[in-house]
Amino acid sequence: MSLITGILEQLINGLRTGSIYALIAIGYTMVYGIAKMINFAHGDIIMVGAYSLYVFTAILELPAAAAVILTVAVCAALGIVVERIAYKPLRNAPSLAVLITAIGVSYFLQNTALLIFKATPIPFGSIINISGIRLGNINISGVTLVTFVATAVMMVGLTLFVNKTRAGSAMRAVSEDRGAASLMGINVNKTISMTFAIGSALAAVAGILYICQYQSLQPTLGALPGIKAFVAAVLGGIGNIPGAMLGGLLLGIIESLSRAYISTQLADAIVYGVLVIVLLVRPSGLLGKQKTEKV
Amino acid sequence: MKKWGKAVSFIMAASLVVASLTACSGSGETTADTTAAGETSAAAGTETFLIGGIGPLTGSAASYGISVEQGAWVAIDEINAAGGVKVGDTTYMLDMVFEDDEATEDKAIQAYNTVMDEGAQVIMGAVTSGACIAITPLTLQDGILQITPSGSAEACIANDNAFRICFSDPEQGRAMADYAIDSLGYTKIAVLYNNSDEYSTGLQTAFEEEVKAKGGEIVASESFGADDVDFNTQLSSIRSTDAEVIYVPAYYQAATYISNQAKEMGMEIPFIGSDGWDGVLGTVTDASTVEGAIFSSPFCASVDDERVQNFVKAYGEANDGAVPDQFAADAYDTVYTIKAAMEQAGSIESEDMIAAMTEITVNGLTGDAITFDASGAAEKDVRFVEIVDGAYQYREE
Amino acid sequence: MNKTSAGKTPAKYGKIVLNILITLAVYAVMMVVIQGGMLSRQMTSIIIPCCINVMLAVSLCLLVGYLGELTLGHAGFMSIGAYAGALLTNYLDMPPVAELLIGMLAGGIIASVFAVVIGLPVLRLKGDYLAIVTLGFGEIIRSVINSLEFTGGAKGLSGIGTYATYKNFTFVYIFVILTILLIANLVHSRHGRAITAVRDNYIAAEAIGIHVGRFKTMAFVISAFFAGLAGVIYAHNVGILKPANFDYNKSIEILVMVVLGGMGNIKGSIIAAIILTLLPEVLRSAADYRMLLYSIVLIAMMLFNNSRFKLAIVEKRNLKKAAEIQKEGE
Amino acid sequence: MALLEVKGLGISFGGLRAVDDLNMEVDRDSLVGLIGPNGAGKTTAFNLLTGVYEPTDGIINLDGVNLVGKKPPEICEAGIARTFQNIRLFSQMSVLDNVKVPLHHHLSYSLAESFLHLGSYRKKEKEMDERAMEILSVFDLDKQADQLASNLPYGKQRKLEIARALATEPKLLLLDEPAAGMNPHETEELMNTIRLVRDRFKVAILLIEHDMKLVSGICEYLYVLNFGTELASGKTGDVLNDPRVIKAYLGE
Repeated sequence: MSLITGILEQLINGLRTGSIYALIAIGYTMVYGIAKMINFAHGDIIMVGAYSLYVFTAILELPAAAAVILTVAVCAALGIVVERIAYKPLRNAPSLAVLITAIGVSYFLQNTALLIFKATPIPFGSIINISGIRLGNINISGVTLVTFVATAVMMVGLTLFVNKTRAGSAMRAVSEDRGAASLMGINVNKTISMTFAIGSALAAVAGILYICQYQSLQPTLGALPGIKAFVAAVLGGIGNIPGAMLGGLLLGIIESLSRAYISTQLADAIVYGVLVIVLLVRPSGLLGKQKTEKV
Repeated sequence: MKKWGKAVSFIMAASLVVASLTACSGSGETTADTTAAGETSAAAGTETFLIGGIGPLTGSAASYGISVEQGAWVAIDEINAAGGVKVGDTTYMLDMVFEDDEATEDKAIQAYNTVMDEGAQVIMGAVTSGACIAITPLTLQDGILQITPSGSAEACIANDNAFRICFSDPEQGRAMADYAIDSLGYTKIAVLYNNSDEYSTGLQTAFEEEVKAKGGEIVASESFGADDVDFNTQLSSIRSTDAEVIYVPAYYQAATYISNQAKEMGMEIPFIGSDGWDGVLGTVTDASTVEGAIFSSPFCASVDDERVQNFVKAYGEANDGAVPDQFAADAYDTVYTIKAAMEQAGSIESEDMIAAMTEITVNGLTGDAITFDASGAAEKDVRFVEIVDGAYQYREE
Repeated sequence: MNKTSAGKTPAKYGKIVLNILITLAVYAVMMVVIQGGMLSRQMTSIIIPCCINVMLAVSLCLLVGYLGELTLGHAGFMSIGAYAGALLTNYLDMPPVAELLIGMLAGGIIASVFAVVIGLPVLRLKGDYLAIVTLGFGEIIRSVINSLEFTGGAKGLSGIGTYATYKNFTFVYIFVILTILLIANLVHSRHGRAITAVRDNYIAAEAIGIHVGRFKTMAFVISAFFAGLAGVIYAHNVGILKPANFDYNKSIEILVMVVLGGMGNIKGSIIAAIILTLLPEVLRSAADYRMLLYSIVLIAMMLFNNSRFKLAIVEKRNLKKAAEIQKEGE
Repeated sequence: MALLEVKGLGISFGGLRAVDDLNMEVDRDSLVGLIGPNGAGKTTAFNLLTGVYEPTDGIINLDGVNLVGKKPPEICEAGIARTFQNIRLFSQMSVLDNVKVPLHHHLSYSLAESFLHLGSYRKKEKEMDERAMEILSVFDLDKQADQLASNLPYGKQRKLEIARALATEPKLLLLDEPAAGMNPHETEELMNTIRLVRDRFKVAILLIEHDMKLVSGICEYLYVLNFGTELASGKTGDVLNDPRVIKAYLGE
């Protein structure tokens, strides 16, 4: 195989993981942008989504479409519940307290899943039965194609939602200045709840695609993609939706190319190295808005 | 200003501690019950011999520790049902305490001390290599017999009081290399291993050295990290070489992802693996992805062997129909090794049992005639398992 | 919060004496229970891990509590210290205590050197960005150690002399007390005030002549030094080092101690570190439920610390204090 | 020679000229006002003087030393201290510590002494305490020395900020709207305090203020900014009667 097709194939591999990172990062970044908190448990919502899909299809034997809708609903509801119980009381607390709480929620979800489903991986067949396409020597699977499309649709849809709808402008107002937004008659609690519902629904979609891609369920499955997606969101400029998509895809490609051509051992170090360099050059990430404190 | 909050925090933490202490004493009572049962039988001329098990029951390696604990209980129940272990005039009933080490070194030390507090007379563990190495200085100091069912790193049995049931990583890696070249006839081999795991790297190093020594060629040596689930990059790299076979010295979780993704990519290069592959059929969605894979394994739950099938049946009955893996089998053999050492030594003193270890032969699940050399390593035949028609099968020599 | 009346008042001297008494009393009690064999082996083996976590928590407290910067890479510095110290003592052939002393010095210094190199560029970032970058550096350190030959890679570095066990409690205790004392002293000095000023308002701090970058780096380096020391003790307590044990979860574990201890509260950090080290051991019998309980406690504590209930308590205390001050004024 | 000399000072943000060709002189021990409508560039001028922004052109000389290109801490060391329009205290530190932080320029000890509390630590800390209490007593804050800065009432917070700035022993003190949010009574008191500060600490004061009562009451000389450029300057009485100034304030 020539070098060019080799590189092309690795690029496709990068896009494949990258689009999953991007999908998760979009939810991460939206919650951060509006609620101004690092929702460390976002990755674990993905895990909940994956297990829900498993329960609905493999155990309750519901049709795929119904199972997907129910999974999204379960995660959205979970997002709202978590926000109400764990984060809402901390609206005015220091961000560190919120971060620790989010870590607590993450541990809670993981260990609950561990108690219910045990540590042994559960095999799960993909519910997406679309045949892949072949470009010369390179095979792109159906799931990968669906993930690509889903990520792009989510990004565009979410950007439009935030910028063009009434609810979206309420979100932006809350993001800019919570106090002012509530003075203008925006229900801040409702808006933040909605943010979490949408963010968690996105996580559910990510969970569904993730599990169709990798076909194995473990209680910790959300942890690593969660961290990677967080890195992607920061890389792209946290709070910025197209930035999250860009960050996710870049992360996937960097990871794939450095594994293939530099060192598989140091790939993680390279990914974090790129993050550090980008942040040093552009402290708010690639597409993030530069914020200076007014003196 | 923060004091009050602190005070209340303390009260919360303290109440938690108290709650857990009561939980502790609760479970203490149940152990007291079993010892009470032991005492009543002691009145009938028997005593209890306590095995201290150490392994991960929580955390990412939990499944290995749980298998070891469950496999050991099958052997213990079997031995006790058959009348216990006769040492001189006394009959000993076996019992076990098993403590969680989360597969980490510092927790292993605490787990070891905990089982010693509970009066362990022999140590079965630790299950994972790092944890096992961490407790070896302590077991040496206490002069207690330590048998690890699955600690495969060489340093696990560096001391005279330490023995192991499984193969060491270098032994297994070399054996697979010999088999791949001599019996399977491969010359161009790719390796895909977990670089954050001492088991995987230990196998990979020995395998690659042996392949090169035998005149074979390692055409690619790719690695992955602890929780990786995407192996397309590495597989693409391997596909661009002229590898005839891929050696994957890893546990079945990784093997599941790898074989699945290779199939999805349309790769047709066969796989060979290590004993960690045992269990892979339980986690793949499509058995055809691992069809034809060959791996070195001392144990295979589906072979047509009466002893193995009895073990599988007993294990399943005790654990909701679970199928035992090699960890369970290693633990089962560990318990029988302990029994043999007690009988051979005619004593339950660790010193005597350690001396007896090199004299015993154990007819186990993972080997027909397991013996131990002075270094503490088990000597037994290497077996190879092939996946044929979605089932494990021993390879005929 | 911190009572700083002009000069050393008698009350202040009393506090110093009390602290010395507590230090000695803890030491005496520990020696009696260790020498007298009053503790179970399980409890004996948890003593040094408690000490290590206290050192880690107190050193991170300087960064998170007093400098006010959230870092998630503390385990990285701990691992650098641990590996540097262990490699050195493996190479040396001297009496254990001498080896350990040299190892600790080396571990601390090398960890601080890395802190300077990492801190100079990174500390320009703030808040969540700093958190993610320090997390990144922690992971970089881990994967580099994992890929190096002389650190033993994934197999780990074994054969480290277990010098820092409970039998050498006196030695370890001295370093715990030194860590606490030095950091507490620093906090109550001009340097500590400058660091706290940066936390409260870095723009104002700059305007009154504080070189913000310099003090941030100083705090970062000092914190890394003590994390390095703790790492060396860890290495010589466990006897084997594996890169996997120094991932971001370890950093989070230390961070949780500092936060539960009340952030910027050294005493709180010490107590939280001890409780959080003991808790898993005490909860051994709860095995499966242990982490679940831990997560619930974590959430509950955070919610309580920021609840209206707590606020009411604080307000009541403030009112009382205000009344007292009024009285004094009259 | 004037204490502060500013010549042709300017800065652009993108295409916007926030301050353009500003010329100022402030004499030793003088009390000078910088006034102008909102958005005239007064605070930007302060930020240029204290190094928060680097000027794109012009020179700033303090006592003959060029300050352009220096960072805020260096400018503070050179002798300019300031307060902020929106109060910036070290809110979680005690009132006393707020004033002790800047003292370390003049009463210093080494890091080793900080760690060990030995050597000159005790002596220097005592001197710091005394000096800080002395400054606090000028502002009638000595009784609240142990309180958290954030617990002080608004007016006292303003005073504490001035006290903290004075602790750096500046030659020139910049006050950014010191009377903002104060009632007439408090403003009256503040005027006395500012005069007292000038006389007691031998410091020149340049202040931004909207309260014309305060400006006319204490300033000896005024500079008026409008749209980033100097509109007028001169003796207070003259400037306040200047029709251009009145127009700028009242609008067209």
